[in-house]
Amino acid sequence: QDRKIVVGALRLTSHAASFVAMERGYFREAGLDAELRFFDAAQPMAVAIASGDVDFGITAITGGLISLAEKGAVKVIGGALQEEKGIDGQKFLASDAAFQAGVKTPKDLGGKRYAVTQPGSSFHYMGAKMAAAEGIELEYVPLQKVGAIIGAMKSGQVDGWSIVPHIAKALDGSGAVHIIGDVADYLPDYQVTTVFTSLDNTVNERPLTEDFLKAFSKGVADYNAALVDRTAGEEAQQKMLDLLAPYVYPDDAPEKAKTSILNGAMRLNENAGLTTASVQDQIDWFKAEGMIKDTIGFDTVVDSSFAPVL
Amino acid sequence: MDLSLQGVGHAYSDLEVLRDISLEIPGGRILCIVGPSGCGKSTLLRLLGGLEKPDRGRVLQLGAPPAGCLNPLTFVFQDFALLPWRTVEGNLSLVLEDHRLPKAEAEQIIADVLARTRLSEFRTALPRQLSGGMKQRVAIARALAVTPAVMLLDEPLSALDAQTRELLMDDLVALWTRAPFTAVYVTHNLAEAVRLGHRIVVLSRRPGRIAEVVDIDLPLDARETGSAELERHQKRLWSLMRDEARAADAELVDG
Amino acid sequence: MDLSLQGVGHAYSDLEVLRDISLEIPGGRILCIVGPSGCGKSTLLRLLGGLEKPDRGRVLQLGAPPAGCLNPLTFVFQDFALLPWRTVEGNLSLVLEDHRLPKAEAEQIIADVLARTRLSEFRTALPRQLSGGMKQRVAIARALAVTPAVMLLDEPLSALDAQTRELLMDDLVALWTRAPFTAVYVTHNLAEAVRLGHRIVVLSRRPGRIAEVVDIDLPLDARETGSAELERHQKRLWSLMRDEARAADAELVDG
Amino acid sequence: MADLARHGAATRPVPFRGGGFAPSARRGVGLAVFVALILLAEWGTRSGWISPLTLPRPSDVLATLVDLWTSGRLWEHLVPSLSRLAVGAVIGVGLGVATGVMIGLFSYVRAGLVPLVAALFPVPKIALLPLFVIWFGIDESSKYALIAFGTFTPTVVATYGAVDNVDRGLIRMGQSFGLSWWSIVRKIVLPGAMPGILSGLRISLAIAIILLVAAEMLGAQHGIGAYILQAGSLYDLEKLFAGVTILSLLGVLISFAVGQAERVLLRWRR
Amino acid sequence: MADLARHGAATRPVPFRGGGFAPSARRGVGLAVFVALILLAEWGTRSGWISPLTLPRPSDVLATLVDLWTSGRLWEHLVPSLSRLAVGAVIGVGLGVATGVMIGLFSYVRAGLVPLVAALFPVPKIALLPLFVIWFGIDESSKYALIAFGTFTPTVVATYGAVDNVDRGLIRMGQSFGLSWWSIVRKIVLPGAMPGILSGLRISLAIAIILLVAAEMLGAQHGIGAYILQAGSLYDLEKLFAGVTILSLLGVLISFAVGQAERVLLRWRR
Ligand SMILES: Nc1ncnc2c1ncn2[C@@H]1O[C@H](COP(=O)(O)OP(=O)(O)OP(=O)(O)O)[C@@H](O)[C@H]1O
Ligand SMILES: Nc1ncnc2c1ncn2[C@@H]1O[C@H](COP(=O)(O)OP(=O)(O)OP(=O)(O)O)[C@@H](O)[C@H]1O
Ligand SMILES: [Mg+2]
Ligand SMILES: [Mg+2]
Repeated sequence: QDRKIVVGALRLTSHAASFVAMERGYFREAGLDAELRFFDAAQPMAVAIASGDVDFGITAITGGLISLAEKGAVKVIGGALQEEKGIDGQKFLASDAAFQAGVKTPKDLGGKRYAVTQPGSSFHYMGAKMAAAEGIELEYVPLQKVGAIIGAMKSGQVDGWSIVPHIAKALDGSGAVHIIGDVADYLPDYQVTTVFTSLDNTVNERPLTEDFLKAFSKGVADYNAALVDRTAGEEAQQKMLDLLAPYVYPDDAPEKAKTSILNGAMRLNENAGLTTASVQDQIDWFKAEGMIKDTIGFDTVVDSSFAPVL
Repeated sequence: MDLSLQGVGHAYSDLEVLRDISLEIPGGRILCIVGPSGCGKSTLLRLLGGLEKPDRGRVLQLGAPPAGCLNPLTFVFQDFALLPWRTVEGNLSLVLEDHRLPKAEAEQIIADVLARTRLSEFRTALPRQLSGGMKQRVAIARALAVTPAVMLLDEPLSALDAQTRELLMDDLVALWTRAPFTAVYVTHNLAEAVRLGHRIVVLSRRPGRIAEVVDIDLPLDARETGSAELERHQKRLWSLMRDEARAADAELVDG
Repeated sequence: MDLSLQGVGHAYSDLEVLRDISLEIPGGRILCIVGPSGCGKSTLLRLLGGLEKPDRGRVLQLGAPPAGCLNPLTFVFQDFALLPWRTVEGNLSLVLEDHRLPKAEAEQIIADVLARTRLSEFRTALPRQLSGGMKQRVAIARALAVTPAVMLLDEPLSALDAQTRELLMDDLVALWTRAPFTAVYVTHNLAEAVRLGHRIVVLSRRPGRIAEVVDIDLPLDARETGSAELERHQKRLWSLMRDEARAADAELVDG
Repeated sequence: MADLARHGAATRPVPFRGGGFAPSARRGVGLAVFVALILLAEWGTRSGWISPLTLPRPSDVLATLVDLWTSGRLWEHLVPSLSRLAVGAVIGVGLGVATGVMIGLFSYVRAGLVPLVAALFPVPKIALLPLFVIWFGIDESSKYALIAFGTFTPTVVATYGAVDNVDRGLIRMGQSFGLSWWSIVRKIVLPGAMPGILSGLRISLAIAIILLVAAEMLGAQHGIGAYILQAGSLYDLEKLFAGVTILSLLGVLISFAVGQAERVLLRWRR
Repeated sequence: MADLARHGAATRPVPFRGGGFAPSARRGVGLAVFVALILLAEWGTRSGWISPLTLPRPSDVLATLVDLWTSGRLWEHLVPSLSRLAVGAVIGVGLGVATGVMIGLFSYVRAGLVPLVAALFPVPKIALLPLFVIWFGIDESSKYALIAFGTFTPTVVATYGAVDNVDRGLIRMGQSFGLSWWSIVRKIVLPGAMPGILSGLRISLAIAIILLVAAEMLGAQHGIGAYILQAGSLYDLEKLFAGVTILSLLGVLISFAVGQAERVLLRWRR
């Protein structure tokens, strides 16, 4: 008898493994009757896992996630998306106005206005780490929604931002915004997103969680082979794009969607392996910023007994 | 069934409104209460009808109400108090519904009182379609529908224009002549009082006390405007009240 | 300054209200207009005062208004039309402000009319503190403040209780006796009409036409309730109007 | 006529000084203003005088709407939104009217609940979104709850105001005829409060539409709110305006429906 | 007395059937309800019967508030929020009253603008956030604009309703005394519309507070709205409730202030 699970997802390529596992029946093979639930932001998905509406999700490590972990609601069990030298990753951007005024590298953003969705978001983390590395100060501007940030970038009201490659490239192409650097240069092996579930699933439903990760990992392998390492051949790549397009860009023409997907392909962690050093660094940063309690440690957030540790 | 007030006094918080009123309401006759503005006429009527509890003294009903009487003490209000969302018919049935009469009986009561007040053709009209005089006729019909032992009328004609007032006075006289009812009739208008009252009680300024009781023996249907006896009564009442009325008029309402 | 109506007719969209009214308003006298409900009395007054344009015929003012007259045609309304947010004084100054009188002159006018209407001590009271009778006195004071050539009074006493009505009638008579003014006085109330009118114009039911014109020669200050001549006039007027009044009363307001 | 001659030159018609202060309906002006604004936007965006970042081209918005319609995706979004609106508003308005009537009738309920409602009124519903997920889950129930919560407070306020405004004279009349308490509430208080409740309904339903967007922030894939949010996050102005136009039309339609309900239920007024 | 004897046993006091239907103030009940609810929450969270995910512990919320106060960060958040509220509401209410009066006075303005306002009313302001960024930037002006826009439409509706409700009799009186058009507007229409405008103000200001959170979504680092949003994104319930409590108090305070303004400006009413 298949066990019912709900997998939370955003319409992003970083969630591709779930889509693949779903479409190619890997969940079913693992004895799971999976249902995808879509969200338009990571935060509600984390809350939905806490509330028990969703069993598994993928999201960046944010203050909200850590806070929920601290309340004993969720646990990170593996890695999902990772920056990797040599593979196109997230980009630092400058608005056209700033670019014309001489902002050509991330360092030039010193004293400028840097867009984040919210304090404590991954955007904030990336900006802060870059600023620390370059020895500059940024003025963080919270704008809540990616859409609002894009509007602000295009109209030159904020100067810098960082975002996943396909959005960065599309914006760069329009000329309103310019790519000025790679996140991977400042945060090598940055564990961008992680797989997480409820505390209850890690303690009382261990087999279920393991089965999920097994199926998920098959999806990861397919994806990496087809789009990141491109070892599976042209046909597999096309098949993969056909599979993902309706998930990621349901409202767009398939050709346009496929280009975007290809542009945005980043490494997913094999076997949901987790780069603990990066996670530790993120937790430390949140503590330093005073956004989470000092008592929170790595083990509060992560249960490393499910996936390989990198 | 008669009513009796025994040493009744009433106050609204600090404001003493009525003081030591003792009065018998005799059956089958119309008792008029006149007095200057704010002297407590309406309060007195509400005490009689059980809408207000007296602070002092007692309001008694003597004897049982006659058989078939659905609501012994029945009001007719100055502002008609018709439900604007019900038709004429609906406003009448309102006061019968709670008594769970057989449908045919209720229907018959309604038809009867509408006929007596000559409203049969306005049965399905809404209040807003009626002139003031018609509205008050509906209110009177509604009061008649519950065959009251005592009708309590609080300035029933004050909201009407002078001509309609004349017409309605004629109607009331006709109704009473056909089937005498007991009524307490509060009014400002001395012409009304001498036209309709078998007995007229004059209240003093606030706190209202009984200043004078006048009996008029002329039968109602023999009274008509300009009759010398009525004129005499009216003049005497006005001379009694004139100064009090002026003083009441000149009072500031709240400091 | 006199007023003259020549073949005036008026309609509100489809509803013909007045038909072929020709009438002279003589100076220094009070002309009363009576008629059943809705016959167009108020409309006629608004036509006279320039608040409404006649559909047919002409409303003329003959001669120039006397010197010092700030507002030749001045209304007194049934509902007083006092600004509730202004004191008695403020309500008077309202109608003077636009004329840019010297401050002292305005002040003197106000003091004078308040004295004439015996309101001096209510100068700073707000309308809500006043009884209906007092409010109408303020409205009359306001009208006097602009020394009108013609006063247009639209049922000025209808919103008052019977006793206050008596008191105000006395006041009006006193004011007129001291300094006669021209007035058109609309009323439902035949007692008022015979008490205050030098000439009484009776309108028919809607569309209002002139049914009768009655002159009463008795001087105003010699008239008192119960005088035989007035009673006779009043009875005659009532017999003229009774049936029309009843018909007007029984009319449905809008289908 | 003698008079006329006597006064000679000084005779003139009484000057007209009434009228005005009664704005009358001017049919078509409203439409004309809309058309003018849209044409202006169209011309501005075409001539480049308005940048495409600032406003979408109205014709493109129209095309998007037509596309939504022909592709059938309009219904895909409209049906869930309407059902959320309906369920949420029915719950919120229903509870609100009941609470409002209780507040209007009972001293203790009034004393206990009025301050609570006053304190809840200015609470921004979007701030509570994370809590709503925990309390009501991410399915339809949290959307219903949000809309219900948003319509509840204004309905309560409008209803108890309406009950307070019921003519006490009518209630005393009912008592004087010996009507039972329940008869008075049913036959006098409720119909008398109806005009106020209905005009409160207008506001509550407008608020419900506004909250649709917030409600559909919570894990909704379909729905006009979700459509707008997605368009916003992609900065797709055509879709954004198309969605907003739909909500606006919905608002006008609902207000019209309330107007019709008033015409029927309040026929007894002029 | 003879009567009394004659009727004997059938003599009884007239039964009382009035009273009621006039809820009176019960001091303290409101406070008691608040205290009871808070104690219940405290007990529930302490005993574990309410999970810390569902509700924060009231004492922790209080501690957060106290901390905000003592650390001075309360002012850091309150001052920008209040200035945004003030500027935005002044603009929105000012324009709204002006527009409402125009609609109330002129047929063409009414015909042209009423449908527009009706169409704008149900537009959710959060949906327009991306546009506001472009139109007004991400600095204070977009926050002012959002609050102004949100308060504008309800103010317009309340104002023209109030102007419509000014007693036409008073206006005719003004005309009959030959007052100029401008005098009539200034001395009769505006004061007469004041009660309606003020009660509209109550609603507009509550909406302004609600919109504060939306406004501070846009690039605000300080402000109660920003504080709430950050607490929400960190799922820090203590801070979230502390922020909501502040807004709620602010709402009650503003409503009280409007009440005082009514007492002063509308002294002439009872
Ligand atoms: N429910 C009430 N609460 C407080 N005061 C009241 C109440 N009802 C009446 N009053 C006051 O009691 C006094 C007498 O009122 P009542 O209505 O009995 O007088 P009235 O003689 O009927 O006056 P009117 O001639 O104006 O009808 C008035 O001063 C009035 O303001
Ligand atoms: N502004 C208006 N628009 C449309 N109809 C009107 C208007 N004013 C009055 N009427 C109608 O014209 C008719 C005459 O009205 P008017 O007020 O002149 O009568 P009236 O004799 O003063 O009546 P009442 O005795 O009730 O004061 C009535 O049927 C009334 O409904
Ligand atoms: Mg009374
Ligand atoms: Mg009239």
